[in-house]
Amino acid sequence: MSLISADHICVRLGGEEVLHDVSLRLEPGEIVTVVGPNGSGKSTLLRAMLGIVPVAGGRVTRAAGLRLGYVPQKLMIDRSMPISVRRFLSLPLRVGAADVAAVLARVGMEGQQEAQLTALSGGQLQRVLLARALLGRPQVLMLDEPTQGLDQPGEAAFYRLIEEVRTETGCAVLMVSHDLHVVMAASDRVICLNGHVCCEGAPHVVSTAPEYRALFGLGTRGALALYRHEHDHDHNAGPDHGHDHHHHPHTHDHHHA
Amino acid sequence: MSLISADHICVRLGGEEVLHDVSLRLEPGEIVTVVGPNGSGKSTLLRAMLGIVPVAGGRVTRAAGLRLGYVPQKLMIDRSMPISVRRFLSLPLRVGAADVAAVLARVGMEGQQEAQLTALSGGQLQRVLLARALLGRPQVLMLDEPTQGLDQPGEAAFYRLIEEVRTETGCAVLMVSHDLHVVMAASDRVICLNGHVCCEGAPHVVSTAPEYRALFGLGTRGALALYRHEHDHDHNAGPDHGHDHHHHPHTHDHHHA
Amino acid sequence: MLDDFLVRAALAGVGLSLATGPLGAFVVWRRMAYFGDATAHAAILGVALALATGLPIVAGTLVVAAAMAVTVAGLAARGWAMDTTLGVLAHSALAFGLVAVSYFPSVRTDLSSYLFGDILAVTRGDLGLIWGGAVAVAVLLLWRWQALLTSTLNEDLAHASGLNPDRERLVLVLAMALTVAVSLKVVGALLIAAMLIIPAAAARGLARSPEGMALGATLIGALATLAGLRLSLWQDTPAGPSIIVAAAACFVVAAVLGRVRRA
Amino acid sequence: MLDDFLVRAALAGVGLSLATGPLGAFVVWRRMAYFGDATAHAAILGVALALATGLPIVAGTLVVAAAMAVTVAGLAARGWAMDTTLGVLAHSALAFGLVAVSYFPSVRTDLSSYLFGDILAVTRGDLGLIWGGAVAVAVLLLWRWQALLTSTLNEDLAHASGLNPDRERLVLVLAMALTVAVSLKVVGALLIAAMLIIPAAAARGLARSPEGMALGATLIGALATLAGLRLSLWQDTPAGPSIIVAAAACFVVAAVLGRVRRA
Amino acid sequence: EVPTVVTDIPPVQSITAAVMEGVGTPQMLLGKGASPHSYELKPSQAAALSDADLVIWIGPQLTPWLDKALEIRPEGAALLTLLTTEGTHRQDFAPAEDHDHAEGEDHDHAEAADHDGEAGHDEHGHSHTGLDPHAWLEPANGKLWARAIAAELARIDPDNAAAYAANADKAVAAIDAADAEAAALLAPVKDKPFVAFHEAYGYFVGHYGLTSAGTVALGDAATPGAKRLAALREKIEHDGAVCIFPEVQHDPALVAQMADGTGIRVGAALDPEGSASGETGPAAYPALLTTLARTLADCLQG
Ligand SMILES: Nc1ncnc2c1ncn2[C@@H]1O[C@H](COP(=O)(O)OP(=O)(O)OP(=O)(O)O)[C@@H](O)[C@H]1O
Ligand SMILES: Nc1ncnc2c1ncn2[C@@H]1O[C@H](COP(=O)(O)OP(=O)(O)OP(=O)(O)O)[C@@H](O)[C@H]1O
Ligand SMILES: [Mg+2]
Ligand SMILES: [Mg+2]
Ligand SMILES: [Zn+2]
Repeated sequence: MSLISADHICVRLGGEEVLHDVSLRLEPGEIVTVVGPNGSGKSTLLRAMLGIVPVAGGRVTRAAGLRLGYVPQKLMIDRSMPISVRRFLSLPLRVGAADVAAVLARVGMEGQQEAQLTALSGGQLQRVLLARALLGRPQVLMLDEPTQGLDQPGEAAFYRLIEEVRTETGCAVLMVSHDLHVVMAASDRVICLNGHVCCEGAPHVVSTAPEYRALFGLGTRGALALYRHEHDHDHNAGPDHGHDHHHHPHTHDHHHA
Repeated sequence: MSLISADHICVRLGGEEVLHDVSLRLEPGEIVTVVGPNGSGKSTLLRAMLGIVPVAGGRVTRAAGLRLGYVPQKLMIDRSMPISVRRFLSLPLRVGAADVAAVLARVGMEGQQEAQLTALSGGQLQRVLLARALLGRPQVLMLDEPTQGLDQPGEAAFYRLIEEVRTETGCAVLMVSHDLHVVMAASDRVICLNGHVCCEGAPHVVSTAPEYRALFGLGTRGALALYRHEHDHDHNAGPDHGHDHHHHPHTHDHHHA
Repeated sequence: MLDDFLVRAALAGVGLSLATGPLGAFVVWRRMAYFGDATAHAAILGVALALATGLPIVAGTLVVAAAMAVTVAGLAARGWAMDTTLGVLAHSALAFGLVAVSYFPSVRTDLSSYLFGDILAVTRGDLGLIWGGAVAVAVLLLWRWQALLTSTLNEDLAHASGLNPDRERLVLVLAMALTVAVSLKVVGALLIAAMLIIPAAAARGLARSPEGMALGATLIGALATLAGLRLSLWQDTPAGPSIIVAAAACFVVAAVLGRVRRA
Repeated sequence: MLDDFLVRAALAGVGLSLATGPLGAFVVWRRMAYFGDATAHAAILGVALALATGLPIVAGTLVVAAAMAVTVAGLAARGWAMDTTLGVLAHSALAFGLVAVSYFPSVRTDLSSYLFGDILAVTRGDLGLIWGGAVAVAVLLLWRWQALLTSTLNEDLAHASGLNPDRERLVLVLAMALTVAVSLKVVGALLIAAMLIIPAAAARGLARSPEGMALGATLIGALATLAGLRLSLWQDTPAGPSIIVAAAACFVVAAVLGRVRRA
Repeated sequence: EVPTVVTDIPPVQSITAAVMEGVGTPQMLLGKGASPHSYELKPSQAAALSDADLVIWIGPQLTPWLDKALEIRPEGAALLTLLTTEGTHRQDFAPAEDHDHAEGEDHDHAEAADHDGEAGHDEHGHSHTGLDPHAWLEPANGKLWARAIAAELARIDPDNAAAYAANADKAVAAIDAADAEAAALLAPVKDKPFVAFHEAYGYFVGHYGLTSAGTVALGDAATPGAKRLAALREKIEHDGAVCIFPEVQHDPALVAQMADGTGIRVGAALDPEGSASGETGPAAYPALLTTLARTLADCLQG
């Protein structure tokens, strides 16, 4: 049985259907990455699978007693609660000091146990969130743009870390990322989302799929490549891409439960 | 005269000196990028220059009547105010509908004038923030990790856009970024920060400076490169990098004003 | 026509809504729901001081309300949450007032009875005061509207736009404190505090822009005044509470409409 | 020794702090500073209902306080800000109470007199109630502490950890409402509302952990009780307000200390 | 045309009703135990006030809020402020107590304090003088006011002047009868010290020569401090006060607290303003006096 699965889910936010008939299942030990343009519903998919956002149709099934680690895309922490990194990592399950020290070291934040959470820089907070997700031996990690704000050595280390954790504990990873070139190298499976699942499969399959090319253009070599080489070409492939998910022109069969 | 300058500024946050003796001046038309590990004070430098954080020493000088555009690293928007993208772009200076439509098109958000600000996805909000910074013909753009959360076509388009704006209006850009490879290609000048200015200069000069190498390791080819090639090496150059700014071992002459 | 106390009450309520509508929107946005009560509590300290020093009561109340506003703004600028600050100040001011008065044994009437007005007891002079004050507040808010909105939405963005969010906050809070302090005596503490929150909260569920919310709060306030007075006349219930009941009904309707529209 | 009303008052205040310390911390974190006043206002509606239906007053107050808590929690779960919701409910409940009571001319007593207790009038039975209630609340909070903290810090993270933040919020708000409703009659509305905010706000400036803040609020509450009673005995000032004045003094000291330590 | 008359509290309504008996009925604002601080007019009352020909009230010292509400009465409407009516017996509150044991005979110097009713005609509206506004508890004032009200009514409504004068005579007689009855009830307990809840009884104590051992609260403005209560408790034990009386509209907890363990008896609640009963009409004021006397005597007699 898979650890967690979404069957034909639809999600409505503010009257609009943001996700249509999306299905997804996560098996132990696999690294699945969701890619898609801004506003395509990637975060919503994760939130729906976590039960934060209710589904309007379809169903989400979790294995009983599933242990989950989650790194949200953005975290609003109110300044009114004084809380240190160490204490934050012990919520809601208390964790020993040694475990805290070890996990902080893994994310490059050793010795920072006593720093106040509200005094962290953006990248430091991101590292702490990652550390929290790794504690408590999760069976599934849900990571929403986990490398945002990380410096470059931190980003590289992050991908190594995920790979390590998967090997050590066999946990499954569901990740959202815009680093297409890294995604293709680091994932077992890629899901290309644009309100619905456009295409799905092994990285090399997806990266050559016409649906994927339509969304991301031909060059998947990162911003630098685009900057250097496409810079004098016509701009059609450029800034206009981010928004076409708003008038999903596709028609789908929705299997509402 | 430069548009805005910091002279030997020191900033204390929560009792710790986060910035020591940092000087920086921005001339019209130049693109300056600040790089540095997480927690090295990049955001604090921008905030100090904007007057959001008070300086403990040194001084910040702005040209009289300077028009500034700012994209913060993180933006907390309370859900209690109902506000559309169009209205948000008209704060605090009212802007015509045509200008709003034009700037939204530039950032890949056309037709989204009436969307509520709180209903935007992370990347969409980032695009809107960028649009707001571009309105009102700024003389200086201060952008704190402006491409975070953008999808890849969006990121590429962003760098093109900055270049265009600089050419069109001659505005100066002060940017924080972790995309080292893009930075090196897109900036006129790079400042490598780690609580103090480690090294500074043209991209090719900085990227070969020993201080820079000490902070970022030898490979500056992005996470993919690191992932692919360094993945079996020892991890010293990896996750441990982000934190060494906490015991700034350097001694500086501080020129407090 | 102004002879009729009901007409005067209606005019007073409508005039009040002109100020409390937009002010109430800021109350909701900035988490200052406690503001009305806090000012009313603080005003008790003002009465005690006035009685002790022989100053006119109005002067005492205004001085204390202004002092409270400045303190709230100052603490907020240092990062304190508005609602906590207001709670601390409200209770502290009231307690100080009650302690202070125990040093003047000649004052033996309930202090709050010096403060409370009644919308049915509004005079022509009061009407002038209310409309004058409300128009002044509305003009002030209109003048600084863009700056106030920007600072309320995000202080960092305001700073970058060359605004001083601390100053905007102080202006707003002072305008609010003076409005509340003056209207306490005219329409009563309960009504003024409720008019600052309920109509704005009701408008929140329906509005799609800040201006829409401020305008909606004004309209709902005026509507609640008229409906409440009607209820009061019909059932012979006290006027202030009846107006609040009408406003609460608007809140419920707006909340339901808002849900329906969103679904 | 329990004969002495001062000893009983001191014990009551200290017992109360046991519950209001940790509850107050949540009041500050969740922007619920209005909570004490809102419950006191709602209780007036409870009194009116009890008088109208012939139920015991305590039952009326408890029912209305619980209903308010459930409504607040329900609205908060739909994304309404706590302080706005509390403000709307507080004034609506009070207004409904005042309107309702005008339909029952047989109700001839000042409603609020049912609410105002006095800490100097605490009896041995009251002490049992306060300590029993406070210990029960403390145990409840201790039991759900981790879950409550997580949900308060961030609801998304709580969800991901398998907690239900809506349920935790409801538990918290109900515990708070019942505590306030019961103690209103014993120590008075002003004191209980102030004890929920001021000690916790004072502790905020000094604490570095949530537990530290809750504990600090408890200690400051107990300290303020003793100091305030001393002041009342020495200067013959009213006891409840004197305790609040002492707590306000703690707040100022803590704020100054906090600034000094940070600089 | 019978004048529209509005009064503030039940005793004033009662005296006025007695004077107007057979001619009209005065309205009352503060009935039904309304407390001035959460008080709000109903439209019916506002309507009454806004076309009143005459408003009769004790004065701003008792109900500061009414000062403001009075502004909506029509231009030229008459206002009778009883506390400043010529000849009214007025006295200050007992001076702030110094909590020693020497003030058992409070009533003595209270009585001596201010016998020339004309004396302190300080006209500045609000009470930060120590003037005790509970002046209706002096039956002599009740009688004086009955005549003053009759005179004022006669001025406004000369057609019924004779009826007002005759009614005033009857009212005075009724008050005299109640006064005599109260005096008879209280005579045996004159020397038994008692404690009341708030300082409302200076006039009553003075008139009947009772022995007050102090009050729990000073006024309505502030709850008593710990020092006062500690001293009061000591005093109760020292002076051997016989009874302590709670008051309607006030929580009896403090009174119970003071009584606890001292052996003092707790009497029935006193209703000095007649606001709990809310009774109106000509008989209410005399009944208020006798009820007060009976409640005191019932307990003090033991
Ligand atoms: N309010 C605060 N109190 C104490 N320390 C703070 C506070 N805010 C930031 N800091 C510290 O200041 C340092 C610099 O923070 P800053 O946000 O400027 O880093 P940054 O270079 O922008 O990092 P990142 O790349 O992660 O965004 C960090 O070590 C952080 O812990
Ligand atoms: N509360 C809301 N009300 C209405 N619409 C919403 C709401 N939240 C999100 N949306 C819309 O849902 C869509 C999907 O949002 P989501 O955050 O899932 O996108 P995403 O794929 O994570 O994008 P990004 O890459 O920018 O993070 C967007 O078009 C957004 O505007
Ligand atoms: Mg997202
Ligand atoms: Mg930063
Ligand atoms: Zn009295």
